[in-house]
This record gives sequence, C-alpha cells and structure tokens, in this order.
Amino acid sequence: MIALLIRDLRLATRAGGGFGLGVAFFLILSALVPFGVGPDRATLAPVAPGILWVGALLACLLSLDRIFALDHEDGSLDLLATAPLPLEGAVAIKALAHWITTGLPLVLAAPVFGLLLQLPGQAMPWLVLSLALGTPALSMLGAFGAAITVGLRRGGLLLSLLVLPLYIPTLIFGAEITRRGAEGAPIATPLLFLAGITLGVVALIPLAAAAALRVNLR
Amino acid sequence: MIALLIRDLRLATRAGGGFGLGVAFFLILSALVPFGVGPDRATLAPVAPGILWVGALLACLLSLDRIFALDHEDGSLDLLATAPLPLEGAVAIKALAHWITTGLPLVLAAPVFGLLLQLPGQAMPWLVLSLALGTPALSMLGAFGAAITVGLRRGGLLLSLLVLPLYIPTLIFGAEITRRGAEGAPIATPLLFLAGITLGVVALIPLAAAAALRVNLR
Amino acid sequence: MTLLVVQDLAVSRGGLRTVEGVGFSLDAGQALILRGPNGLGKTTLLRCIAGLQPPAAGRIVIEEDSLAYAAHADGLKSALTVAENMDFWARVFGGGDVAAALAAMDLQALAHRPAGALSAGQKRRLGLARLLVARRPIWVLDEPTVSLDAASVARFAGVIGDHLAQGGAALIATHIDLGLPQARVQDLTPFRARPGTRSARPSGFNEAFA
Amino acid sequence: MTLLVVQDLAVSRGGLRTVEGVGFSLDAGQALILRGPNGLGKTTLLRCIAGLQPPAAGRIVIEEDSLAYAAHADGLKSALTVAENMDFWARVFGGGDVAAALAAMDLQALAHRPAGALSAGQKRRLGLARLLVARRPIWVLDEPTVSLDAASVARFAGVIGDHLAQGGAALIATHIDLGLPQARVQDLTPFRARPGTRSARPSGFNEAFA
Amino acid sequence: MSIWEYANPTKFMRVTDGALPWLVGAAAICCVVGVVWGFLTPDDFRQGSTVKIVFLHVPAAMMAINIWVMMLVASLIWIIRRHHVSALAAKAAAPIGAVMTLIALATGAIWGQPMWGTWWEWDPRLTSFLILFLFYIGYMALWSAVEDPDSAADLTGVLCLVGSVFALLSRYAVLFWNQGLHQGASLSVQSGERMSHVYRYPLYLAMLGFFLLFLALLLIRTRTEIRRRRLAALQAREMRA
Amino acid sequence: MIDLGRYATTVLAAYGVSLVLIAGLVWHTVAANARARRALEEYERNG
Ligand code: HEM
Ligand SMILES: Nc1ncnc2c1ncn2[C@@H]1O[C@H](COP(=O)(O)OP(=O)(O)OP(=O)(O)O)[C@@H](O)[C@H]1O
Ligand SMILES: Nc1ncnc2c1ncn2[C@@H]1O[C@H](COP(=O)(O)OP(=O)(O)OP(=O)(O)O)[C@@H](O)[C@H]1O
Ligand SMILES: [Mg+2]
Ligand SMILES: [Mg+2]
Repeated sequence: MIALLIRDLRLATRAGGGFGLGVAFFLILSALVPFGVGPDRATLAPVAPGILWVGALLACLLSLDRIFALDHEDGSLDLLATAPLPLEGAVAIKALAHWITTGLPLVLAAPVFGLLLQLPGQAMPWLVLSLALGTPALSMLGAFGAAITVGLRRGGLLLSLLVLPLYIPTLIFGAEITRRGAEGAPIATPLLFLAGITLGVVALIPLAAAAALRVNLR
Repeated sequence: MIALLIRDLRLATRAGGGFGLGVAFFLILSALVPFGVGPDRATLAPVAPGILWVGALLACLLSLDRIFALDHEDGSLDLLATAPLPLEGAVAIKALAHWITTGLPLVLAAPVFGLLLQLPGQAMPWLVLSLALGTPALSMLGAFGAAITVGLRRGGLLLSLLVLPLYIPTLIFGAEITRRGAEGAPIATPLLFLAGITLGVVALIPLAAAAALRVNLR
Repeated sequence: MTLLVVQDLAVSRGGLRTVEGVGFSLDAGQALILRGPNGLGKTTLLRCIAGLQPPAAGRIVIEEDSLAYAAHADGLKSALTVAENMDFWARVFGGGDVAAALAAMDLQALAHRPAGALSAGQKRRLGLARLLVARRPIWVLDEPTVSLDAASVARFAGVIGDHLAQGGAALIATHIDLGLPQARVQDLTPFRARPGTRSARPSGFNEAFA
Repeated sequence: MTLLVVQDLAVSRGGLRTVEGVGFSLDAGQALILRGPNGLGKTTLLRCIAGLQPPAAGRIVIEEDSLAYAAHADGLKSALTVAENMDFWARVFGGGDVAAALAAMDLQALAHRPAGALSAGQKRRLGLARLLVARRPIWVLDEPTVSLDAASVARFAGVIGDHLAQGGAALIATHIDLGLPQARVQDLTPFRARPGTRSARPSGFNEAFA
Repeated sequence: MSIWEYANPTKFMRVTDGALPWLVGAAAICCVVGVVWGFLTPDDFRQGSTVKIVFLHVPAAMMAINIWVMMLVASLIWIIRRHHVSALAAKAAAPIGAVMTLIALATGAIWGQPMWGTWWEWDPRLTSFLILFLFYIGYMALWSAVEDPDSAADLTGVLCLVGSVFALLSRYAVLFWNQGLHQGASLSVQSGERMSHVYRYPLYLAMLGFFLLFLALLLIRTRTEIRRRRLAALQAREMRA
Repeated sequence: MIDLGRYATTVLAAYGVSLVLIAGLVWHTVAANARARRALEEYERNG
C-alpha cells in the first residue's frame, strides 16, 4: 500500500507528472475570471468564494482521468488487481495520492488566489478550512468516476459529466462556509455537513469504486 | 483530407466519442456556478457574460487533448505524418472536426445556459454571435497546444497551462461583446477585434502546430 | 503437488464463448504451453485463470495469491527508472530480490535508465523480470517472448527452467518455440466453441433466449 | 531500379548514437532483413528512414511519398470497424482496394467488427493489411510478425512475395524467421556505435563540444 | 409462480405481447381525457388560465422522480439477482425519465415567466430537478459509452446507487443553500388537499395517464432492448462461425 | 375555442412543448422498436 502511494507520488513529481499543474490551472482560472467578468471589486468580491470553489473543483476534475487511465493503459492495473492488495485499498491510496498532489497544493495556495479575486481578508481562514475539509471528498468521488470510465476510450468528458453532479453538495457547503465567513455569519452547520459528507465519502466510495474497477477490468 | 474529417466526426459520434459532452459540461458548469456564487439574480446577472465565456472556454479546453493524443497513442499520427497529406492540412482539419463536435454545439446551446445564469434577454444574440466568432479560434489554438504537448505523458494539465494564456484575448473580446450587448452599448470595436483574431489564428496557427507536431514525432 | 486444476472450463469474450471444455492440471515443476491460432481465445483463457474475468462455465482450482500474470502490456511506468519500476512491484508482491532479478534478465546496465527510454525488447525483459520478484509459484504468461532476440529467448527459457526446478509451474501461451523441452504442449484448437451447436450459444443472458 | 539508398547513416536516440556507418541500397523486387540484438537501434534506424526523425549523419536517398511504414503500434481506432479503419487509410493514401487487402490478410469475416474487439494477432493482421492499400513501393516494417501464428506468418510472407514480384521492395527488422528465402539479411551488430571512440560522441550540439 | 420468472426474456416477451395493446389503449385514454379535461377546466382566480399547466407539470414532475426510483430498484435487482430483463428495463426507463424531467422543467419555466416574471429561478425545487436531469443524462451517457452490455449494466447500476444517494444529499444541500436567500416566489400555492375538486379529478386522471404512458413506453423499450441483445448475440455467433 | 385570456401564449406554449416532447419520445420508442423487430426478423429468416 505504502509502496503504491510512494510510486504515485514519485510519478507525479517526475517530468510531465503534473504535480503543481492543478495549482497553475487554478491560478490561470483566477486570473481569467476578472478578464471575463470585469475587474471591479464590487462585482468580484461577492462572487469570489463561489468562483474559488468552482475553480478548485475544476482543477481537481481536470486531473482525475490520470488516477486510473495511465495504469490501465500500460497494464499496471491488471497486475495490481492480481497483486495481494485489496482493490479497495488500492483505490483509496490512489485517491489519497491524487489529493496530495492536487488538493493539498490548492489548499495551501488558496489565500493567494483569494487575494487575486478580492476575497475579504476575514474569509481567508474559512476558505482554507473549507477546502481542506472538502477536497478529499472531491478526490475520492473523482476516483469513483475515474474507476467507472477507465475502460472507455475518451472517458475524459464523460468522467466530468458523471462526477460533477456528485460534487454539488460538497460545493454548496464549501462555498457557503466561505461566504458566511466573509460576512461573519455562523458557519457551524455547513461545516458539520461538509465534514459529514467527506467522512461518508471516504468511508464508502472506495467500495463502489473498486466494484466498478473490477467490472472494467473484465 | 475529407476522409480525415469524416473519420474524426465518425469517431466523435461513436460510442464514447464524446460528441455533445462539451455541451453537457457547459451545462453542468452553468449549473454549478450559482451553487458556488448564490442564487440571486442581482449577483448572477452582472457576472453571467464572463462566466459563460469562461465556461465555453473550459468546455473547449477539456476536450483538447483528444485532438492528437489518441492518434499519437495508437500510432495513427506517425502514419499520418508519412501519408501524402500536408501536415498543416491535417492539423487544420482536426481542429475543424474539434470545432464541429465541441464549439458548434456550444454556440447553439448557449442561450439555454444564458437563461440559467440570468443573462438579460437582449444579450442573447450577442452571446451567440460572439461564441460563433470566437470558438473557431479556441479550437485552433487548442490544436496548437495539443500539438505541442502530444508526446508527453500526462500532457493534460500542461496543455491547459499553455493554452489558457493564448485564450485570453479571445476571452476578453468575446465577453466584452456579450457584456456590452447586455447593456445595449455599441459592440462594433470588440466584434472587429474578435473577428480579426479568429481570422489570423485560423490562417497562421496550422503552420506552427504542424511544426510542433513534427518535432514531437521525432 | 498440484498447483492449478482447470476442469471443463469455458470462457467468453464479447458475450460469446471462445473455447470450452478445457481441462488440465499443473503440478509443481511442470510447464504447459498453450497453442492455437490467432483469435482462438488464449488470452481470454489466461485472463480468466488469472482471476481478471469470471469463467462462463467450469471450475478453476487454485490457491489464492499464488499466481503471477504477465500480459502483453508490461505495466511499466516510463517516467520511473528500471530499478524503481522493479522496486515497486517487489514491494507490492512482498519481497523478491530486485538486483538478482535484474541480473537474471541482463538489465543491470540499464538499471538507472527511465523505462520509457528502453527498446521494445528491453521493455519486455523488464516486464518479465517482474515475475522473479513476485515470488509466486504459478506463472501465467501470454506470449512472453514477443520482441525478444534469440539470446534473450534462451536466457528467459533458462529462467523458466530454474523456476520449475524450484517447484514452480508455468502456463504459457505462445506462437513461437521457447526452447523448453520439458514443457507439455496442449493445442487448444479442438476446444474451440463450436458455432451452431448449443454449446456455442452466446454465454449468459438466458443463452440469448435459445 | 534502385528505390532506396542509405549511405554511411548514423542515427541517434536519446542524444546518443545507436548505430553508425550503415549503408545499403534496395532495388525493386528486393527485400532486406535487418537483424541485431535487442536495443541495437533497429527501430531508430527505421524511423529515420521513414522520415520521422533526422539522421545524425549520412544520407538517405528516397523518392518522396514512396514509403509505407508499419511500426509496432498499428494505428487502429478501436471504435471503428475493421472495414472503416481500412477505408480511412485507403482514402488517405489515395486508393487501394480495401476488399482485396482484407481478403489477403484473411480478415473478411471480421470486416464489421470494431477493431477494439480483435485479438492481438487479428489486430496485427489489420495493421499489415494497411500496407496493401497504401500503394507504396517501399515497405518499412518493424517486427511485423509479432503475435502472429504460423499460418499468418506464412500468409504474410506470401503477401510480401507478391509485393516484391510487382516491383516493390521491403526493409524489415525482425528477430524471427519470416520464411522469405529471397531476402538478403544484414546483421547490424557490427555497426553498433562504439562507446569511447570519437564516433560514439553524442550526436549534435557540436558533438557535445568534442 | 414467482415474479422472477419474468426475468426470463422469452416469457417476458410473451406476456407483454398480450398485455401491451390494453396498456397502450388505457394509457392513451387516460392521458387524453385527463389532459383535455384539465385544459377545459375554468380559470383560477389568481393564476388565470395558467393553472391549466398544472395538468402537465405535476404529473411530469411526479413521474420524473418515480422513474428514477424505479431505475434504482431495477438496478438493485440486477446487482443482487442478476436478472437481465431488469437491467434492460432500467436502461429503457432512463430516456422516459429524462423527457419527463424536461417536461417538468419546460412547463415550469414557461409558467414561471408570467407568475414570477422570470424563466428561471434558483428555487430549491427547480434546482433539484435540474440536478436530477443531470443524473439522467450522465446515466444514459454511461450506458451508451460502454460496449459490453453486462459491464454497462453493472457500471450504470453502481452509478445509479451512488447517484441516488447524492441526489438526496443534493436535495438537502440545495434547501440549505437557498434558505432565506430566496425571494419567496416559490408558489407551492395549493396543496392537493386545498385544491378544489374542479382541478383535483382531472389532475388525478392525468397522473394516472402519465403513469400508464410510462408503463407502456417502458415495456416497448424493454422489448426493443431485448431484441437488440438477441440480434447482437446471433450476429456475434455467426461472426465466430 | 375556449378563452385563455392574457396567458394564452403561456398555456399554449406549455402544452405545445410538452406535446412535442411526448410525441418525440413516443415516436422514438415506436420507431426503434419497429427497427429492432424488423432487423431481428430479417436475421432469423436469413440465417
Ligand atoms: C422550472 C421549473 C419547475 C420545476 C422543476 C417544478 C417542479 C415541481 C415539482 C417537483 C412539483 C411537485 C410535484 C409533486 O409533488 O407531485 C411541482 C408542483 C407544482 N408546481 Fe412546479 N416546478 C417548476 C416551476 C413551477 C412554476 C413556475 C409554477 C407556478 C407558478 C409551478 C407551480 C406548481 C404547482 C401549482 C404545483 C403543484 C403543487 C402541489 O401539488 O403541491 N411550478 N413543481
Ligand atoms: N470485445 C470483444 N468483443 C467480441 N469479440 C472479441 C472481443 N475481444 C476479443 N474478441 C474475440 O475473441 C476471440 C478471442 O480473443 P483472444 O484475444 O483471447 O485470442 P487469442 O487466442 O489470444 O489470439 P492471439 O493469438 O491473436 O492473441 C477473438 O476471436 C477475438 O476476435
Ligand atoms: N529516449 C531514449 N533515451 C535514451 N536512450 C534510448 C531512448 N529510447 C531508446 N533508447 C535506446 O536506444 C537504443 C536503440 O533503441 P531501438 O528501439 O532502436 O532498439 P531496437 O534495435 O529496435 O531494439 P528491439 O529489438 O528491442 O526493438 C536502445 O539501447 C535503447 O535503450
Ligand atoms: Mg492473445
Ligand atoms: Mg525495436
């Protein structure tokens, strides 16, 4: 299991491995939105929490297909399935590796992008907290979508289509936390919900993902 | 050339070919943004043109890697390069096929998404017009980015990173047209610029893309 | 000691049976070579035995986690070096001496080269070296010598011989001669699922309503 | 008539020369088989002749658009049927009788099967059938018979024979016997770029400042 | 005789062959009578003639949800007992459900224009329907993307399970999200009880009609899928020959 | 024709859209069914 985690992280940091590209994408998106929307603080500030969360979600989404597709292509996945690891564990580890290479950098870099989008200062800690709580769920759900589409050529967009509706509750609560944080409103309820979703997802989705993977390996 | 166009379109409409998934992604994005930003018309309407354009751009972006990556993987690209087609022509055709399967549906479906984001009615025609003018440039620039990243494993996010800055001018003028349309302001200048950009891109980028492709095939 | 027993096995691919009625058993120290024309169903049969797809009929008796499968794709990461690739599989399969495996397949000189920068035959050798660190008694090999030159084929035959001598077993699908005199050869052609007869019925879904 | 002349060719891969000083010429009706151990540089040499990478030194004289290259990857679209795949390549290369090509490689029965649902050997046969619709005099083939069974190898040897008889030529890298008695065989081993000597210097960038 | 015997395609075909004409007739009568009757009801004092839309809107909305539930049940049957007919029934139901969702959305949007002065409002109920529509689309896209029919059934089954959980979750999330922010235009005006008899009976009839219509279409589509499977199997058999 | 008052377009549009959608669905269902049946019958006759 640890060997798998180390390998995935090592692959991500190798040339072309895509480490940090999630952050870069997030940066570009945060930079693009003002171009599309216009630069005034009055227009930007109210939508900043939402845009930041949508951006984080898209940055996650773009790298999802790598979770299994490459391993499937080069045959590693077949070999992993015959290895003495439970497939559920392998799925969870791969989702974890995805989170470490994509979600974690986003969490750490989020305040910078908050600045770009004129997010009020007092919302920053909440932005970081909500991302830290929510992104593991995004990675895990993404792994599920990736497992479902892995056999299919060009699963890319289909993957997005399947995964995005699953992201909605996380997105709603995450953005709500940040927005309430910006307004100084109480955030206990959405925080609880978000934590609950993440826990549930991390506990149960590996089973579904492993089942889907087994079907696709047939 | 026509054989190539027909093959690409046929592949797109086959099972898993991804036709219409661009629109689906656009739909999902338009549906997600309000979840992030909040449901009020007052917050949504002013950012709608920008969000719509950013959404169209991302929908395009997500399907870019398919332009060459699949052909590279299965060796078709090597064979195409040794075929009696000018590579520039092949690139242009593949960009055209990408536009027909991704850009065109976006243009046609845009008004519906405008509704979701509370875009004022009088802006609709301008939204459609600006997308119709701008998306060919997006496809062509995307083909260039795809050509540059084709050899690289996991070019996906790198591709986004390279292409997004190239998209900025198109995005600015496209969103500006829509925004001015919503306010009833004159739109001649950005329209001209947008048309100019698209023309220039379509005429010149195939050369650059073919050159990049040749390097990557070495 | 019998490591693998296959009884009256039928496998299906794309909803259609490919071979049926296949039966054999594999004892420690034995190698069995499966032959048959292209498209007969050898790959499907091996995947089924490796547990990657369910059989359409029949039984496969095998101890859990006793099998190492080498498919056509080698499962190599082109960004990792040869040694890193091997290390990973050694750790996943719990053990195995990487250096010895590399030496056995003559890959020491390439140990620090990224796997993507190997030639076709070198990649294949690396894929086969993985078997040595998997420490599994049964090797299931699908056309293992594709792209290998004559010297490498001989070297690999030696590796298989050692494995058998240590009480292992090997099940190999191949079209070319491996130079393994001790191996039994089974031609699968007679087991082709016959069309027209009931037995060639589409597998599953109430036999396509026969 | 001479179709291809190679003079004093050196090719490099990953910034390092693999073979050098290679020279041969290929006339109409001739076949040349290149042999050499794994990793020598056969694939690199063939890609260079196919125009996919520039030579490090030496000359390749060949008419434009007179060459069909079959690499290890077959360039098949798994979502398209066998016939659609062939149609496409036939139209790109301007001509060629698809039905005849499919018949020559015994693929008629599979014409309407998606290429993704073929076995390894069937895919390979389809990849080779493409040569027949390309209508190019020179065939450059990199291990063409990988995964083929004995009957298919013989069939393919027949196809090459016909091609040569019609004034074509073939340049083939392979490790196994193709059953082409009329072919010349050239062993590339003596042309291995020697390390240490000046000639093995890294290719390009002013010979790495040599 | 157990209900599972209908999982035998031959039996299913035979039984539905006899039942279909009756079902189609009943569906047609109920739909036409219900909707026309609804169309002829007098105007509401507050909503004017727009109240007539309710006879399409409510049955469609009801079916949109129920069809997803039916798909969930069918998927579970497939996953647990592996009855092919039920997997195919789930596949056949999805497009019907998607169209029903679309009708509810479209009539709602058209209705919203005079009532709320806007085509679209991010009201929780409307939003939930949009999300439901997305789930339908994803489900159908997955079916069409997977080539092997049994794998497709397995994968869509898993998706349907997970999707159902998340559809419910989304419903609560959306309610939470739009709490107190909304302009209060959500006109769940009259609950069924308070609805006057003039509207109630045609509404019930239209609901019955939509339900029967769904059943009829479902059976026909399932039969289509079964035939397709058989044809594919026969063709594959011949190809191998 | 009954009087729909000032909401005539709204009501008619709602009915129109629904009708078109349902008609489309029914047509698709019936056509696909007929196609599948014909294909299968033809196949069983020939082979
Ligand atoms: C655009 C989207 C709309 C959607 C998705 C939608 C959805 C729904 C749903 C799910 C129901 C519940 C059906 C049931 O519980 O059986 C419903 C009922 C209803 N809707 Fe809509 N609706 C929309 C717009 C509207 C508009 C604009 C109006 C009127 C101004 C409206 C009026 C009603 C009425 C009167 C009912 C019946 C309430 C009841 O029986 O309790 N809806 N709608
Ligand atoms: N997805 C599929 N749908 C239908 N038929 C398939 C599918 N995949 C493979 N087949 C068919 O199943 C048969 C068995 O394939 P398999 O790959 O097991 O053959 P094989 O014996 O390994 O052949 P080879 O020697 O060429 O590798 C082939 O005839 C092939 O055409
Ligand atoms: N990207 C690379 N960087 C460095 N060296 C490379 C790279 N790719 C290939 N090589 C080396 O170049 C040499 C020639 O490779 P090539 O693929 O041409 O060999 P080959 O003769 O075709 O061998 P085989 O019979 O195994 O296919 C090999 O030793 C290989 O290790
Ligand atoms: Mg095989
Ligand atoms: Mg080679």
